[in-house]
Amino acid sequence: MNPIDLIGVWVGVFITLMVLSFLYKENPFFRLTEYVFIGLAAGYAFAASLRLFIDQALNPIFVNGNLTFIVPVILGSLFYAQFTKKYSSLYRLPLSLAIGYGLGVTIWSVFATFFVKQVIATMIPLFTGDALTTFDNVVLVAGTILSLSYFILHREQKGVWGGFTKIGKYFILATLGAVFGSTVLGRMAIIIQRVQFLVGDPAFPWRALGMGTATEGAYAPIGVVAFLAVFGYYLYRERNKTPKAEPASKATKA
Amino acid sequence: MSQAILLVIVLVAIYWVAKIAVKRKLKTRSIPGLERIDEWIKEAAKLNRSVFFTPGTGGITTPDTLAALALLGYVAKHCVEHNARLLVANSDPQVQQLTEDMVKSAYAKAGREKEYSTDMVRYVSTRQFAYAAGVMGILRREKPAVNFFVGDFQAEALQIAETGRGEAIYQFGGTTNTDQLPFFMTTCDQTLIGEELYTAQGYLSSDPEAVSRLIGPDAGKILAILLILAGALLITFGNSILIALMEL
Amino acid sequence: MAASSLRSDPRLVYLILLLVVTVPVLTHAVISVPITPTTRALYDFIQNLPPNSLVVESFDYATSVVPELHPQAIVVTQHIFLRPLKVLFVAQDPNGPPLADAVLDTINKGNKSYGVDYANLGYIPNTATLIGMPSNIAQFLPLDTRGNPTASLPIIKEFPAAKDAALVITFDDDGSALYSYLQYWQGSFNIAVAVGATATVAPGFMPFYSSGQLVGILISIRGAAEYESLLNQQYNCCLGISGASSAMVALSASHLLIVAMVVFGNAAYFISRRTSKREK
Amino acid sequence: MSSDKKKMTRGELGLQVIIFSLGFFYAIVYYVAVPGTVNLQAVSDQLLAYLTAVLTAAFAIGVINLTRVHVNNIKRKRATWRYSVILIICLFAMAIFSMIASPFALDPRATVIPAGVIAFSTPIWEFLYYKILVNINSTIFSLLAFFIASAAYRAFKARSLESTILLVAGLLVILGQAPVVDLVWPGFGAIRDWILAFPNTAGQRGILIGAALGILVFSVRRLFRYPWGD
Repeated sequence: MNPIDLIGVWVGVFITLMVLSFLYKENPFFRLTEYVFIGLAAGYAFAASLRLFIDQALNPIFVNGNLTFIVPVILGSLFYAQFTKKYSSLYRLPLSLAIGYGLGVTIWSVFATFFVKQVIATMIPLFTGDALTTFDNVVLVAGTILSLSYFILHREQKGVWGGFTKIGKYFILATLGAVFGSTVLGRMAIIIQRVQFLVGDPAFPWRALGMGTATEGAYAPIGVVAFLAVFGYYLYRERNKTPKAEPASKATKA
Repeated sequence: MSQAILLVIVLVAIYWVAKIAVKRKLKTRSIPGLERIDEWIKEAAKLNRSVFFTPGTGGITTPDTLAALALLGYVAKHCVEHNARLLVANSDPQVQQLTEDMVKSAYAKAGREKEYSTDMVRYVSTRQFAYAAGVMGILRREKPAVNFFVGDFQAEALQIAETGRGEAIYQFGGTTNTDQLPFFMTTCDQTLIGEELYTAQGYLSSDPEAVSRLIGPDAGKILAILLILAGALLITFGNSILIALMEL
Repeated sequence: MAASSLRSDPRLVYLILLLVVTVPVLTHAVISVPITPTTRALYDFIQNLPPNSLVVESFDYATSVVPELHPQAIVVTQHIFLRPLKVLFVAQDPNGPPLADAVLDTINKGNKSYGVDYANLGYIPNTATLIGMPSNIAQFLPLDTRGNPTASLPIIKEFPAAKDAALVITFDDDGSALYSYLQYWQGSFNIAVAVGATATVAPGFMPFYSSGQLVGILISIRGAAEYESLLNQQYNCCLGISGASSAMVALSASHLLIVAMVVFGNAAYFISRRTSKREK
Repeated sequence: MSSDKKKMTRGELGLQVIIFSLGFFYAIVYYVAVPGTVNLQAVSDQLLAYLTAVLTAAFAIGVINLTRVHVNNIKRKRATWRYSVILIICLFAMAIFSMIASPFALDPRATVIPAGVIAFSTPIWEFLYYKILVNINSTIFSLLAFFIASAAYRAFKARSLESTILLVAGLLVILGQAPVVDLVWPGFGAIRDWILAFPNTAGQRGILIGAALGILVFSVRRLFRYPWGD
């Protein structure tokens, strides 16, 4: 039993419930977790990008002695000109390098991966020996062509052409239905793992999430009870503070 | 190598069609349900209930947000005409400034600047769930007749769509984010799906240059359709010359 | 009465969902999960990799989707360590390296040792580094997460360039990392690509599976549970290492609740519409 | 909102030349396999190394912007200024501990930073990361499970043929996904796999090809004229 991990479990439980408290109504507990998260995430990202600057830009100069890397470092420092009044437009110089490189790489790869490969992959036989594959192939080819036709913007969707685009829209709707169904799977997975955590279920991957082991995890429910007491007290104080006339849930002001 | 040639062919075709579109001042196809917007705004004025519009969490450089603001210009103009009360809620500070100017100029054009009040265009929050909670609060209090939520949306779209469905009579949505489109489709009376959102920009824009940029890519789409048809037919008869050519 | 109270205050629905999920979790019930074709395709691909092949595991997800993708990372990593394979850990999300370390801390590593059989090379900051790796790993990722010079690691001496990799599998929550591997690693160097995807974006990756660009797709926590049962069938081990299998009963219950909600919601809607028509 | 064709200033022209030349080079370097002449691949790799160095130099931009916004909130005593104080504390605490004891530690082999300090900071960083950061973010999206449940009852109506198609496809995928349903009839799983493999793939491809052309035109136009101003 590691005391730090035990405290970690209770802190984790408190945080999880502070976020879930938004379901009851927006409250200071929820807002606190949002601000703590933005701060921690930004601090961590800063350390990550600083380390990369040292590896990719400073080490070549100071470790490998390759002085040509001084030029990119100077160019890179111009990014910070945006915070000065007079030289603020200088940051556009290093930015243009990033933009130019980004555009070039995008043009080449987006066309190859999203256009060419997808067009080639839809060139499949419309008639094969086996009836089922034939049906599947026709659905794939016709579906791709018709849903693409729906996004043709210069022609009004009327008459025969309107018929094609309407069927195309039905394929897009089936796609959106699949996305809707899949989204349910994704969101339920998240709440299930949170419940596994809150009830201290040994099946929860404690070690793989740096939360100690199942032995400390078993004490999670105590944290749940503690939080409910604290939150209940907050609601009690909140209810007395606001005059009786206003309904409790009015607090969701912008 | 062949893919480079095909890229050049597609780009030339798009440029050529765009040039024609500018010369002939072509328009993109009408937005499904555009005329319904006019009826809804008239009904909102009759029932003395407001018209609510929110463009999502995108910034002024986000394509979806720009398309949404084009639609806001149209809605604002009609709200002034039928003197329905317009209410706009924003998440991005720069979009807030932009929408304030747009609504103010809509009233100015009709010579009724006095009627514009600052609480028509409100800044909620840049934080995703605070923005959603704020918009839900406004929807519950104002009970608008029409709820427009068009533009750049993430996971918060579902909350706005659900609350809007409960409070508003009509709901008009639009985004290119496929992950959120299902929640728009099942809760809105009219939804602009993916690139259709940009037809709003094209259809409402007076600048033929902007419209041609939307019509140009149609050439690429038609080319893709023809290639797929040709390739599929050829391979049906066992000939994979086109596939081999494109994979060079 | 129940229908109207559900309509007015959503918090009742929230409570129902919480109960429908909590009860199965408390029962610790486990059920067998049918295998989706895209999961089996990935399992078979890794199972049939020739000995001593190099696999690159790319942790490209933020902490917000840990519940969906972390179980996948655990079972796939365990499978790779059960086979005579070498593996490099990289990440296109700053949260990747610590999450990879946590997975390595959990699985049974057998007699494999750091630096020889596996290494964590940390964060890929931008596309430039990603494009450079297939030709020279050490030049673009000079240090591993423990501060050792990458070039000095035996696994890098054996595989100096990523183009020698037999497979790159990315655990990706929005597609950006997957598309970068498809475009730059597979496009130019024909390295096989697979993806562990969150459920929301998985349908968007199906066109790449059907075109053969992807050798397999794991779909959210269910994909992890399927993979875990395949591992158990083959190696008679690892059931429960990821927490995915024990979530399947709760998953089923929550799904049936959603179906019921849509059906009853629409029934109530049509009844109220028909009665209001009759009153007009 | 029409973009009037104002002339590029001399500075913008210079930047556009950089953007176009780098863009054109990287658009063709992987298409054009020109044997014999200068080894394009080596040039591209060396250029990549320099570009990476330039890009990583912008490591502090995000933190500077965030700090300025929240220090402003504190100075102006805005309604949420106390939360901004907490945000700044979390930001700098995590930055310092991450620089000492995270996988991105600046000196993991304790050449400069004393080993004792690293040993002391590691458990603190692990607590901040695994026990606080991971837990907050793992819970935020669980809220959506509840919103979907309430929307499923209150808002997802088969109002028109279009929303009916979407809802039926969605429900079939949901049924196919629920493991226990397969015990009743394995056909549901097969239907779900079919919907994902064929109609969904076709619809996604239509959206994908359309989006690819949009991005292509968007990028090529910027090669010739990057809209700095508007």
